[in-house]
Amino acid sequence: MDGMLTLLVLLPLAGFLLNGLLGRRLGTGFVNVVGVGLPFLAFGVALWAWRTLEAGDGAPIVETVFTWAVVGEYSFEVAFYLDRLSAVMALIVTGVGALIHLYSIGYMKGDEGYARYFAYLNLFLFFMLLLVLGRSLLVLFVGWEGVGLASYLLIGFWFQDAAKARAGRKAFITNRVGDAGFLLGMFLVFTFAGTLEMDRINEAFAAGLIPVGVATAAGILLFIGATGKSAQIPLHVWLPDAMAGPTPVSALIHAATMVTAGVYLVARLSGVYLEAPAASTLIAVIGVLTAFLAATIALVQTDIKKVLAYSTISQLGFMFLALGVGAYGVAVFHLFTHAFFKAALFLGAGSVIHALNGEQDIRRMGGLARRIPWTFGTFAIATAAIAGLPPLAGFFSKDEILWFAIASGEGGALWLWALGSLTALLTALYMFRLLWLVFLGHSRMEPETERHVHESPVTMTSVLVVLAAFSVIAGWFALPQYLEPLLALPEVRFAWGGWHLLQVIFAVLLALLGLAGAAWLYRDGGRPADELWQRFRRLHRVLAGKYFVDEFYDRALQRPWRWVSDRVFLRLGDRLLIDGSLHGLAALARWSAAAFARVQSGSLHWYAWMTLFGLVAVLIWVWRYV
Amino acid sequence: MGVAVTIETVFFGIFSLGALAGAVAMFFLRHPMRVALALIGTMLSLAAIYAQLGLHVIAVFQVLIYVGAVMVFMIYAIMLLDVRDRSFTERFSPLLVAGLAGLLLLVGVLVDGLLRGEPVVTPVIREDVFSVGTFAAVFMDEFWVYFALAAVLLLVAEIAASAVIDIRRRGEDLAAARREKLDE
Amino acid sequence: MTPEGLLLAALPEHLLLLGILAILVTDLVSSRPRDAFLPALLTVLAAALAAFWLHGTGHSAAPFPGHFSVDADAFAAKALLFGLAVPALFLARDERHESRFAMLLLASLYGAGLLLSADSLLMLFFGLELLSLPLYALVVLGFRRPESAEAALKYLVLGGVGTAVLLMGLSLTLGATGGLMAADFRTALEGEDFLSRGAVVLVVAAFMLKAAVVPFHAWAPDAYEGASVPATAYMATVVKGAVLLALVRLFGEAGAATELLAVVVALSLLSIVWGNLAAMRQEGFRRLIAYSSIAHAGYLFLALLGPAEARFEAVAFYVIVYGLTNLLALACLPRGEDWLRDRLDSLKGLYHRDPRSAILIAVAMLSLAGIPPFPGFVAKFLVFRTVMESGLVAVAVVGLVASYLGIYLYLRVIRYMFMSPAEAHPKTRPAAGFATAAALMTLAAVLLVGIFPGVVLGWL
Amino acid sequence: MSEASALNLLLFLPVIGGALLLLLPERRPDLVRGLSMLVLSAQLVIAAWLYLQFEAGVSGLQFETRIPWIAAWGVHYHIGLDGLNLLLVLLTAFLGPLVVAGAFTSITKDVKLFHGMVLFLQFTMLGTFLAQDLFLFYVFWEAMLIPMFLIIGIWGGERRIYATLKFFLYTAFGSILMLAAVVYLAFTVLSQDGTPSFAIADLYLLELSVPVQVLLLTGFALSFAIKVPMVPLHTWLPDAHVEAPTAGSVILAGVLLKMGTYGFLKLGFPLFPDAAQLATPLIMTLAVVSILYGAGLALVQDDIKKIIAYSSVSHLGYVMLGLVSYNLLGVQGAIIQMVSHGLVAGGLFLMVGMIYERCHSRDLGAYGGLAKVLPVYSVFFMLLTLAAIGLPTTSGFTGEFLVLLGAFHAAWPLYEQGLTYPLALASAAVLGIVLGALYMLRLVRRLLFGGLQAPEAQGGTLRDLSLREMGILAALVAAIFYIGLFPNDFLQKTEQAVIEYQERVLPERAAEGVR
Amino acid sequence: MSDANLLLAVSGMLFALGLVGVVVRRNLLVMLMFLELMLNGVLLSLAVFTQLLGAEAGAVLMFLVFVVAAAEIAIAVPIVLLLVRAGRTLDPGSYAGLKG
Repeated sequence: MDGMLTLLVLLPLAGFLLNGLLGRRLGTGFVNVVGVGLPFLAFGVALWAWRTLEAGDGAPIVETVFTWAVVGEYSFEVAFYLDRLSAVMALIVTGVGALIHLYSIGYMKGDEGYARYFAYLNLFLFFMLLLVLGRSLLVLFVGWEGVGLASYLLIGFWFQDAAKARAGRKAFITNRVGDAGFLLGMFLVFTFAGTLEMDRINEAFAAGLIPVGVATAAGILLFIGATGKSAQIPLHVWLPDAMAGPTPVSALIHAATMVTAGVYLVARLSGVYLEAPAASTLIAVIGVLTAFLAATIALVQTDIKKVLAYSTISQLGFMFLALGVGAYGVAVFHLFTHAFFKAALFLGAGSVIHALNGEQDIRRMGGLARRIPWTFGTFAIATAAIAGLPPLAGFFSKDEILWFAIASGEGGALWLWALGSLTALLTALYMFRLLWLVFLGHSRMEPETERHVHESPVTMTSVLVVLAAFSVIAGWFALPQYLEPLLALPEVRFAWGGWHLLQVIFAVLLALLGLAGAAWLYRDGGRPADELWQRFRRLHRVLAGKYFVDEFYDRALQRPWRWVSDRVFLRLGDRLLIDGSLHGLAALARWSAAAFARVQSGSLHWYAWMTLFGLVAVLIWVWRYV
Repeated sequence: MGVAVTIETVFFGIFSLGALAGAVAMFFLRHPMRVALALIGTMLSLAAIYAQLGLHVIAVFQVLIYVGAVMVFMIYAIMLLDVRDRSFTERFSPLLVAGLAGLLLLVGVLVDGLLRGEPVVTPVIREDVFSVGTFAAVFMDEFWVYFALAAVLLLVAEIAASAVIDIRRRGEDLAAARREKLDE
Repeated sequence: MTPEGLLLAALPEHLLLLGILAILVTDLVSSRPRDAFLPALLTVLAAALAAFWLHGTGHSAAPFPGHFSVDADAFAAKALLFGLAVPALFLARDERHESRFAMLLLASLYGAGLLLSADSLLMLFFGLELLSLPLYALVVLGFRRPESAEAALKYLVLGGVGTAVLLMGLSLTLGATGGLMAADFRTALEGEDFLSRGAVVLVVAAFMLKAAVVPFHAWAPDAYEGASVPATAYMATVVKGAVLLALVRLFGEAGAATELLAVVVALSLLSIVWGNLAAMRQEGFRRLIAYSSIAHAGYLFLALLGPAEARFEAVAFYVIVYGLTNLLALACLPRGEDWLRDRLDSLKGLYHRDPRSAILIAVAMLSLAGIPPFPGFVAKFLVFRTVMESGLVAVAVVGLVASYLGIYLYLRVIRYMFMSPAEAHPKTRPAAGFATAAALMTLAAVLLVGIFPGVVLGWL
Repeated sequence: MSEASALNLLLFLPVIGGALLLLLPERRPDLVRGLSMLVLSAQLVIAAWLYLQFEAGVSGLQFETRIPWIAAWGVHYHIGLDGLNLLLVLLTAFLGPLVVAGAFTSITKDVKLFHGMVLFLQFTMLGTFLAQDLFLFYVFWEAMLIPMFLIIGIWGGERRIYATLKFFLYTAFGSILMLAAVVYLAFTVLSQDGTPSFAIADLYLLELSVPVQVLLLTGFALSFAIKVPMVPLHTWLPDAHVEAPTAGSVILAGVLLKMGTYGFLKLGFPLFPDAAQLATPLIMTLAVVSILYGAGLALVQDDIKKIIAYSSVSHLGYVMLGLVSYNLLGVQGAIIQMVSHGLVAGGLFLMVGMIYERCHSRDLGAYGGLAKVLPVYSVFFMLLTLAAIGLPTTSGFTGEFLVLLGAFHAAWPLYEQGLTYPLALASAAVLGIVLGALYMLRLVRRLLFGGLQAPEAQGGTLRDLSLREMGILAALVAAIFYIGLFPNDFLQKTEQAVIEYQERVLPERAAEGVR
Repeated sequence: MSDANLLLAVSGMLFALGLVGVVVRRNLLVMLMFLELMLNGVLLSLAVFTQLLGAEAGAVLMFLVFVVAAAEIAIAVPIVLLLVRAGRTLDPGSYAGLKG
């Protein structure tokens, strides 16, 4: 039906406007109805749209809303495009989004900025839908930047804490760095394809008319954009800091949806990347490195949300690994499953934090399993899912990724697989570490905190349960196959399908190994692990310091830029050279004026002499050559 | 005028020297009265030259107007303002050296230019033109307007002079103005 | 030439002479010195109107062939100069000058009339003397302080030097060409020999001295400062204009030889720079006007470099605009003790005491600075276009850049008036009376010239 | 009312208003304000009407008036609308009432003079945009300095005298050189055509040798570049902005700076196409340097107004970059960016003025956490900030996006021919969006977020925006989003003129059909 | 060297001496007299040219110079008197109140 997609997009926008303009005045009830109701409605519309799509047997639905700009022969239109990929994304976004909205009612209860919070969250949904439904890169970019904005606003939601505001800014700026690459990639694509509509771009590239060099360059540039949004090396630094925002926000934006936008982008433009093997390889390498390094950092983090943040980065790395080896559908699959279990994890963490009145340090937790059983249960399921224990969701998707990492005919390599597998092991390790430290063992809480521990309200736990359920079943959807018509899976290099089975077994073993390792190391409040780290103190420092990337950026980029701005631009350029020379000229003028005044000494003799001098001068001049 | 040294040349030479001597003397004489006398000497020398050149009318005017009127007025002023102040004790201004340098240059450039510059028009010697009668006739015929204008000019000069002299009456105003300025 | 023709051709001059005589007679008959504002005003107005009318009729004659002739340009020049004298007279009225001030002013105007019709160098010399001699007295007539006499003396001595220089030039012209007609001077302009070149450069130097061009300018700041406001106004506008217009007439169709051109260019540019810079730090309004007039003399001399047919228009228009705006500024000065009202300090916060005057002075200053939409800009444009037309592009550019130096000094005046707090007890009072009338008169003219420069240019 | 007379009315309405203003007594500032508001609102209505009447896709001037002014020189009073000035005229008319409304409470000294100057300024600015005669253009161009000089000098901050003199002398210097070029052009027309003319359309047809073009362009460009301002001719801007009263800053940022870029667009490049092409690498470099340099400087300022001032340097760098791309995308983007910057920077300065009125400080260190006490203010500030950093859906994005796309589009073919430099510059310009976010968000964080700093705020006496202020800002924000979301109507109306611009400056490329 | 040239040279010298006298002498009246000397220098050259070229105009100009010189001195002397009355000296160095 016409207008369906537009309606889908506009629903959250309406929520934003209503809550933003009126929310404060009309009270919590109104805010809840609007702020939570509309996302659910949107989910409903998304389902409806998906049904419509399937009714048409997956033929893309295009909905042109209006023409944004026509410049010469180029036309930029705002149009929505629904195919299976975007439908899956829209469903995730609205589904998980709606759940998290619901969860937020309990989590944010009594907050001063309650209406503002829901307004922002709705705004986020709006932009995210714009992102996934946009037909052209331009609309996607609008959403892309828009979710960045929402993220910025929500990270800095408690703006009176300067550190939080700063974290929001960091996220925005880091994203902007990626966006710069994105823009350039977009321009390059536009220059060759003459359009920004992604289906047509894919067609143009698929037609093979565009030089490989260009495709590679465009691919890399767009991927830079993706690294920004999806927190890949080297632009991953913002995501851990983004945990300053309210936890549901971390769940929705910084785990389930927004950060996967980069994955979506690459998948969406698979036509470009298929033409650019070098770019794809780069993606795979960055992906696997990110996955590995983030996992190592996650091992030693002590903030519950930071652990999850690094885990998110790591999982996103997996997705990019899949993208890099051409398994776009698999990446989306992992995106899909990840959305549920990571949301569940974050919301679980939120529940923990809620229960502990804001405590986030896992060293001061422990033994919560009995006190908050619902949270514990769902958290455990999600942990198992992310660790890749069968038959939970993560098992299926991650396994596929690892399989294609080695088996893909488009860039699969042993070392990718090996590193990926190691990361999978680490994942299991750090996730179970988290589980152990938070929920099991004995309590290390402050007595004051401990007294107040309480299970979260039903609005929160119900959401946890739903998400946990999905963490279980999400893997059972054969998403790669569902997307196959759109995103073909790469051909497999190994003739014998049995290899795959071996890999599965190996992966499960790794997960179990991780589980066992964690159980052993982190029993008793993690003392064995501490002793172990004592031996590798230096390594621990590096990991706890997150490889000092932040410090490196600070020293290598931010401080030099400030230094250059201040010393070179301001002091040397503006003040000394430009204004200095101007003031010098002014001083010269004043000096000459003073000199002229001295000449005008008042002495008649002197005046007469000047006349005499003038006469002599002009006479000599005119008689010079005669 | 011939190239050879004639009696005329000697005559011109003598009176030129006289004129120059007067001018140079004006430089060095301390008392304004003596300067005036030296100037009169110069003027008379020049009058002689004019006469020798055949410009009798001009020579007469030179004596009558210049020496007779202007210089007499000047001498009157000198006598009236017989102040023996710095202007008397120190003959020269601080710009003596600069002035003399200027003198050298100006004399050099002027004399050089005048010596080298020859009239481009062929000289027309008409001895009769400048006799008193002829000159008067020419004057009254073609140039009479200047005669009328000379009258206007002199009238204006009279008015101007009387106006300036009248200002002295306002000396009191002036003193008051100065006091006020000092108070400021 | 019939007697009527004689009368008609020199009608403005005759009217001026008549006015002088009338005032003189009244003065002699009356027992005490009287103010001669009304007769003087009527005389000047009559002379200006006569010139204007004769310009309109296209009258052209030579009542004294070879000495004195009139044509459209001459009448236009006279009309505009006599017209500019009117506000000066109004200003004089407020100064309570005696009748002799009026007579001298008329006499000086008479000299300007002669100067602007001169066909012979004798007439030129005579006109210039008749223009200048009364000025020496006019300067001293505003005798409010001893410096007035000092100013007059400096002006007189340097003016005397100028006279001598001019005469030397004329003498050399005679030697070079055998005649003393204006045409002979133009012959000398083309001469390559010593006498011709010397003649031309000395004459031009003498005119530069009268118009106050560096390095012959030294008298101007002192004389302007020492003189009373109306005398300053008169000197800065009418006299300067007369000198320049006479020079334009003297040059006629002739161009300047390269050497002379270089002299004019160099001294004009020097003048612009010098005047503009030196004016920057002046604390006296008249002195500031003086330096500004030195700079403007530079522009005017630059205009002389243009092609013959464009010179008159450029100079005349410039003189109109420059004169009007100068008069406007001087007419709006606050009233008070002469030395006090002259101080730039006393303009501080003028806007708060007398907004009308402040705005008018600001208009005048901006016009003098050549900032559009004020007529000064059109005048400046015309001058530099003229310069460029004769191919001296670089000179025009340098001149323009030099003119930029002048902006600051005019802004400074505006800054004093608008951007300084008003004094609690100002010692000066807002302009009023005849000065205001003069201001309104000039303002009307400035507006006319500013809004319809095309009309004025068409008239010239 | 015939259409041409509507344009004349638009132009002269402020003059009429100024004349009426003279009749009002100084003691009644409310009347003065009301009258100015009325006049400028009427002007806005006329401008809007003209905009709606303006036909897209039609070549040449619309609503043209041409009357001889200085007949002998061929100077005409010649005004008209075309695609190049249409939006700027609309912008000027739009900002007028907002400026007056913004000054309701902040200007209490010499109210009459102030409003007179604002009206005068409005007149000269519109005149500059509308003039189709070079002489007329110059007159308006230069005349505009006067009211601005007074506005900064009388109602400005502590160092107002320094700032205003700097502003005047800086800009006047450029103008002088431009005047020299104008004079030369005038005299060239005469020698080439035999008849004097200052009509810009005639001047376009002049055939000038390349060296002459270069010299003349230098004259024009210096003047325009100072006004834009382009690094390194920008140092007047921060001082002028900081010291100017709010209204002055708004007009300065909103309209005045656009005159420089408009000058390039209307005169500089099309008059001297060959020289323009020679100068393109230089101008492009300076544009990119401006973007980065301005962004860098904005980052290290602690004076709020200075931050916004330097951000103007950066933003106008984009405009220049778009103009020298000589393709439709870039130039259209530049035009939109001009309008956008006018709205955004104008709005930001208004907001700084509002907070200054309340807390009397422009020092960033004195603020913090305003979002807590001034929520409405903060929302508007945030929105304007977002527009400033070019977030999509705001006008800033439309401009920057098209400009950068255009620049890239122009640079790529050169890259394929082996010229890397333009592409490198275009890419470097993209970095500006990062740096822009860097300083603007710093401003937001220090101003709105964090703990409360301002003593007034801690005292709890801080009022949030009044209805009047909200109205002003709402109008601005609405315009910003309108342009961000629906720029097409604007683009259609300007397109024809931009095509002609391209044909003039880059006939070869235009002939190839590359837009 | 002809007589004319001799006289012209003398004329130039007188002119120059007159101008320089104004510069170097420290007495107002003496300075005025040097102005007269300048004029006399000019007159001599005029006389030479007039005679040489038979130009009546030259003689008329000389006549006018006499008149002007008289008029000038008639104005100058009262001004000097006025000045001396106020300043009580003939030293022009004392009259430097206007400067800058």
